[in-house]
Amino acid sequence: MMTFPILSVILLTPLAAALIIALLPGRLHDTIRQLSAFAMMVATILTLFVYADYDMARGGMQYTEYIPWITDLGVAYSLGVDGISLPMLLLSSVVGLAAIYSSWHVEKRVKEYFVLLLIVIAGVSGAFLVRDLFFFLVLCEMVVIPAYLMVLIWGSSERVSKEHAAMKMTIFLLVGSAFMLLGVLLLYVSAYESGMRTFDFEALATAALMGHISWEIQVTAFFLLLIGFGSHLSMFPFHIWSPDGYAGAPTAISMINAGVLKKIGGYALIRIGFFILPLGAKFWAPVIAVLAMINVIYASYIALAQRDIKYMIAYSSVSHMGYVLLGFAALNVVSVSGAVAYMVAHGIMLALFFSQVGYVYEKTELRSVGDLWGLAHHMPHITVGFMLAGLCSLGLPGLIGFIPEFTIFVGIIEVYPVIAVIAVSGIIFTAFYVLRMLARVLFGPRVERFAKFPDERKIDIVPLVVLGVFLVGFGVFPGLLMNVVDTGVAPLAPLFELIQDAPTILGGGH
Amino acid sequence: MLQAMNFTAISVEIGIAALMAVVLVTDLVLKKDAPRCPVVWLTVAGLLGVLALAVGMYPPDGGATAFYAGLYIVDGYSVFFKILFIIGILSTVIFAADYVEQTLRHKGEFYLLLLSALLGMCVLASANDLMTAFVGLELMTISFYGLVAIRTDSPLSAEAGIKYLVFGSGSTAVLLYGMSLVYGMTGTMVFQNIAQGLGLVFSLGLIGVVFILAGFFFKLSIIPFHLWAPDVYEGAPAPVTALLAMCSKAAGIAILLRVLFVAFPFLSPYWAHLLAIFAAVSMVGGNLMAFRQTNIKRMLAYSSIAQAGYMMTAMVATNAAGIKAVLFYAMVYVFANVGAFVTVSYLETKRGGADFTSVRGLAKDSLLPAGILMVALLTMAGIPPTAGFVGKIYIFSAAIDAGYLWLAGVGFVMSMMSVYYYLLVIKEMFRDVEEGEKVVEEHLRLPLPASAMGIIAVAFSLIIGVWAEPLSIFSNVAVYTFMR
Amino acid sequence: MGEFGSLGIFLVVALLFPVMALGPAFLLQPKQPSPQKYIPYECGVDPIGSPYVQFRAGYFLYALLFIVFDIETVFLYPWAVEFQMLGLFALLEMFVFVGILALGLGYAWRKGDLTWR
Amino acid sequence: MMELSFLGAIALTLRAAVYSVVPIPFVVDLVMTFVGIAILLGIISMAAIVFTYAERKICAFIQVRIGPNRVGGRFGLLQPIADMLKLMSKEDIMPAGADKVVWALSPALLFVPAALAYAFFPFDAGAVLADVNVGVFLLFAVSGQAVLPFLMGGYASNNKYSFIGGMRIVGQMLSYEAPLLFSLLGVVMITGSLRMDDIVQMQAQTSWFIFMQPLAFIIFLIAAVAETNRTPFDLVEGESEIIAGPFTEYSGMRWALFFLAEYANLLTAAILATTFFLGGYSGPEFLPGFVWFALKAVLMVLLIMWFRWTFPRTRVDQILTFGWKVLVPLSILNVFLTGVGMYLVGIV
Amino acid sequence: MIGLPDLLFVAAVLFCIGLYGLLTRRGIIPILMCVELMLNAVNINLVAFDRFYAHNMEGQLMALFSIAVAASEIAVGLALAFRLYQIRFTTNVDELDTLRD
Repeated sequence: MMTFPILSVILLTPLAAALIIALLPGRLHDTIRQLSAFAMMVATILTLFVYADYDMARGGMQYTEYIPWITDLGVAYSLGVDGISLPMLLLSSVVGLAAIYSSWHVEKRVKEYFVLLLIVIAGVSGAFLVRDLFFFLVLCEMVVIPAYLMVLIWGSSERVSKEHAAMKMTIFLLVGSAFMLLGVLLLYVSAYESGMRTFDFEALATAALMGHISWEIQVTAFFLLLIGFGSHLSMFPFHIWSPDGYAGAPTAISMINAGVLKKIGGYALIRIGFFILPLGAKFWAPVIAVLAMINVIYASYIALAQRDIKYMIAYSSVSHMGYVLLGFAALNVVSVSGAVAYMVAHGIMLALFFSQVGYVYEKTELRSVGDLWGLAHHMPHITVGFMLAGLCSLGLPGLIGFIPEFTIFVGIIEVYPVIAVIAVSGIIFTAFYVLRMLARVLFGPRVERFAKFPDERKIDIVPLVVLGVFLVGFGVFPGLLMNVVDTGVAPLAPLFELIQDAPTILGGGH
Repeated sequence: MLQAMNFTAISVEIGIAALMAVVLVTDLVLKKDAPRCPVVWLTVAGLLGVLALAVGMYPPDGGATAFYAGLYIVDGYSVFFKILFIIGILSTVIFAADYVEQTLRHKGEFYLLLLSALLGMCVLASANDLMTAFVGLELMTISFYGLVAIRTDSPLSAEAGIKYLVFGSGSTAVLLYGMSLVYGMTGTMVFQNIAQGLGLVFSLGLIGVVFILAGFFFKLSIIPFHLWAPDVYEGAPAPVTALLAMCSKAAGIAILLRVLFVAFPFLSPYWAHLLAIFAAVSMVGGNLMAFRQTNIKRMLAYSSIAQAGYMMTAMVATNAAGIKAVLFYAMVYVFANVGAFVTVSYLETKRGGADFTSVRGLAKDSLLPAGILMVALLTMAGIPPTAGFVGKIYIFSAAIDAGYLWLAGVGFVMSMMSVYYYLLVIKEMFRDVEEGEKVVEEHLRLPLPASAMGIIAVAFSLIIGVWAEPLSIFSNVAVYTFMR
Repeated sequence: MGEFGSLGIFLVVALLFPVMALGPAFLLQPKQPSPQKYIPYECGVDPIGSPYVQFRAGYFLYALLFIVFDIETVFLYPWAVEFQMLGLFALLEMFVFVGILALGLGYAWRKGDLTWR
Repeated sequence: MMELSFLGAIALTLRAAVYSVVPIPFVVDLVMTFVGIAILLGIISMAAIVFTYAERKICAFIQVRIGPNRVGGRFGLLQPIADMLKLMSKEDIMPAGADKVVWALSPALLFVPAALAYAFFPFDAGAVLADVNVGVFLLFAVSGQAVLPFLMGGYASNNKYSFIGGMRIVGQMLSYEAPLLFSLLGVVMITGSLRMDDIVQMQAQTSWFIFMQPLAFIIFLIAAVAETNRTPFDLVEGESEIIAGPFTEYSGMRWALFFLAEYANLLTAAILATTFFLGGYSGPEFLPGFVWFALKAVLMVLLIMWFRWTFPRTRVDQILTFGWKVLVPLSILNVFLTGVGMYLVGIV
Repeated sequence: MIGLPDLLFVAAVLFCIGLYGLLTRRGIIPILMCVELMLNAVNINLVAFDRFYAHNMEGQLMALFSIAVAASEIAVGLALAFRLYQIRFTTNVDELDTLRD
């Protein structure tokens, strides 16, 4: 049956656009921008179509495509989306579209910029599309070097030089990937005998179910993957790269990095960690919980002290990822689905935040709390954007962040009550620094020198509109998001049942 | 006698030798200061012909032709390496044409020595006994002594040549001593017969094995036998450095594999551990030492030490998967080096060196050389979607499969750490140049042949990185004939 | 006591022979040292400059060529011995081998290495 | 099995005599070896003595002079003895600043290869001290060592002219060793053996190689003369340019050793030419083999001496260029021609 | 009579002398001579093994090749040393320190 390869189109459209732009002469700035925007628009619309068209009753992988790719490694070009990857795909498409529009005013080496940006977007959205571990690795590492270059060339050197920021980010991500690769290969090698090996997610999961992957290997592999994905996810000891990285990056890269790239870590932890290595996940869950708690508290505490808005958002994002990790650590369906939804929420919220800060910075070249005052008087659109994002990060009901956060806490409170309580207190810190920032920057006294800066108009407002629609829409109708996520997480339920009595690092089991 | 020899089997070698003669005569006929274009064209055409011969010889049915009483074997494995060597030399000839014309005084000799090195490598790949291996190795090495020192205007080149010679001849002596001991203990030089005898269980035989390994490690610049590599890589003319990194190393790998797997298979429990340790040390040491280099060629030297470590990592698997990984990676590494040295040679002609300062701001005006260099370096680092990534997957999955999880871990972590020093180069190329920094403003236009080679190398790396099937099948055939 | 044995003895004797020749002369000769006698002889003039001149580069090129030919000889003699047994193959082989050698000589010739400079 | 030669018969008799005194084969062998060595050394010494005299006489004859005529009668027959006594009684002077050990070793070492070459010569059927199967090879390996003592002497004398001479001899020997070796390839190809005796036997059965290999003979002769550093190739000791080359600082018996070696080499060249091209000891039956051998050798010596007093000395560039540009290509050509010729004639 | 062990011993001693020299000498010419010494040790080994044990001529053949290779190695080595002397006026490897970390 030959159907329209819609997922391939979503994956390849940005890449094709990047290729075309690379071949265009560099001086056609407008053409380049419009082409990129068009490509992303196509991808986003197709994503929305898939999202709407996804058969929730049936669940599981849909829109699958399968082409054998490297036979002796067992690699296949196989795409597909389920309830977990579909929201993530939506996230990446939307953020990608917003990122393109946020970069509309880039004037320096426009051609290279959009080529790299499109590659990054294709990489991150592709990572959610593939059902093959090999391609997953390829796509999510493919992002790193273009991101490096973008920070290097178009980044900003505020507190640390952009060279330093770029290098730090890249090396952390890559060394993390080293562990990830190691874990993945360990998994790959031990799942099947030589000759029958495969990188297919489902096949690997089947192998694990059938007991091909011993408990020791599961524990080892999960540990390696935890380090790897943890550094993507900015889990506590591996988070060091992320504030500097975000702060140094150009707006679009901050948006994609914080909004989507980080979520790849979380996504992979579910996809590989839970589906394939449930025993390993069970073993390390307490560690994750503790680290997540540290994430929440420590990062929001640091965020309190930040004056640079970008750093503040960055630390807040680290702290928010702690909630996601907490959701994972609980190892029950409720909290995991909360975590997945929270990733989407968080991605959209952060992207919006960064796009707004980026706009302000682009115009005023200022981004510190002490420097910016009373923007609401001159820039109503910016104010809307800041308010939406800020309130969402507080977890205000009616916006996208609330339901997922709530779900996570519902899930975790019965497993790790103490940690849950401590973590919830992190919200207080968050509320404090976010509100303080909003109060000063937006509603501070009117400062006339900001009057000359224009508000977002026409093109500039597109990220705000696009992201805001989802922010509010999913907040008002959480079912749109949660139902899809639930169908994706549902297959984990029997797995979690199965590992109920498995040993953890604290002992127990058997 | 005449009938007993199957000359088609060595048509590649004969072709190269004949090409050498033709090139030599052409070079002599040309006027002393005339440009060497005819020589280049001739060499390229001849090499293409030889390449076609070699490809035509590639056995789809996995057949192997033993030749000259079994001392010389033409199987998929050896033909694979021959193709690799020819590609390496061919691309070097193409991209170095400009370099040679502008920098070297002995232009014809450059091509001649390249070809003789190629001949040596081909012999090495086909060698099935210690003697042939030795002759091939020396033909290659001695040609390289000349090539390294071929820049008469540069004291560095002469110094590098001397250093290479001193270390190389010392290692040759050690290798030969080991060979003599192995021969003495087994009474034969043919690999298969060495494996059949029991002579190697005696201590003298084991000492011989160790000496042989040490000799090969010298050629592969495995730590702690690497001392020559950085100096030689830095001092040699850039195209020669490229060849040292890709072809010379691959040739060493080719013969090392054959010796280990055909001659000493039953010692594999011993040498596998030995190789694992040396591989780990090389990967860690090579990468760490590369961190503080400020010269690209020198950095690539240390990186090549690490690369040899990666390839050896695959060897510890002692099975078909391991060999296949080595072959795959060696081929990828060739293209990575071609790409890197397209730019580095060009910089050496235009900016007189390959220091980090000489690439500063390169990407601003000359995106093509900068891009080629970047992709090549990322291929060496093994970042997807370059072919280096697939190669590393092959290598480390083979190692993990053989139970060397720690080794693969070291390899992965080091290969990701290595991105740091590759990024230093990329950073210099792409970052904004501040006021007052020394930078050559001129816009550098890569000559057409070099840019073609660079683009081919980049395209190869990216295509194989995404779609590895062709090269995978190609190397599988080689391994299949080798393991029979 | 093979051929090589007698050769070895001959070698020893030949080494001893100069000693035997120098011994009586050592007893016979007069010894009348004078500083003038020990000055290096340069046709009666006092030596000028250092006696250690640099080895001429020209000889070196010849030496390299010589090595090539000498080594070729090592291979050619066994070939010559077996020539009649090997037949046509050997003849053709020799054409190749000596042809390469001649090519090398031609190379040196064209590059001017055969001309004394 | 060849029939017993005259010298061979004498040797057998001697062997029997020794055996009757000491019936141990090893000792007999040893004694016979020493006898052989003594004979060889005798030949060398005699050759030096005779040739010094002969050379002066021939020189005088060619230049229409009288030559030695004071000591020992009208023909000055005792002149060599007088020379020897003179040399014995001369003071041994070592120049200041010389490298003592090297300087002293040089003449001694020079004599060794010169003498050792004689071990391979078949003076008659079976009359070889060391009849090894790689005779030709070993012979040239041994005689090739002669170059080093020259260089040692030149280097150690602390005299720039000596050193220049040393360098020159290196260059010259290097240039002529190649054609020398190549010219003999044809001979070896036809014979199919490296044993000196086989080569002579081959010529006895077919014809002398001077007829089959005329080109090789000429090349060989020129190269051999050049190897012995005789005029017209004697620029090593060209007295008008560099005094006496490496010998400048030697006196007395040390100088005599150089001299001895030179004449030994001269005879070597003659004997080689005889053996390889003139049929060695083979000849009509009415004379014993060694007489034929001696006759031919003496003839060759006379020929070489004739060269010396006929041709002028050449320049260094002429010599080296001639060697490489004429003799080497010709000798390569000779190998080709021999191969093709043998194929055409049908030996192969 | 002289047997295999004696020859091996001589070869080993030669090899060690050469190796020692290779590691301690500073001039290029002595270094090359030491290498030559090592290669000759190998030749002794090869011929001895062939003569006393293997009897298949392979060892002697190898020795022949090794001689040829050694000669060409030395030829190239001398050429390089000569070139270096012309440029740098030294053949002492300790003074070759332009290329270093």
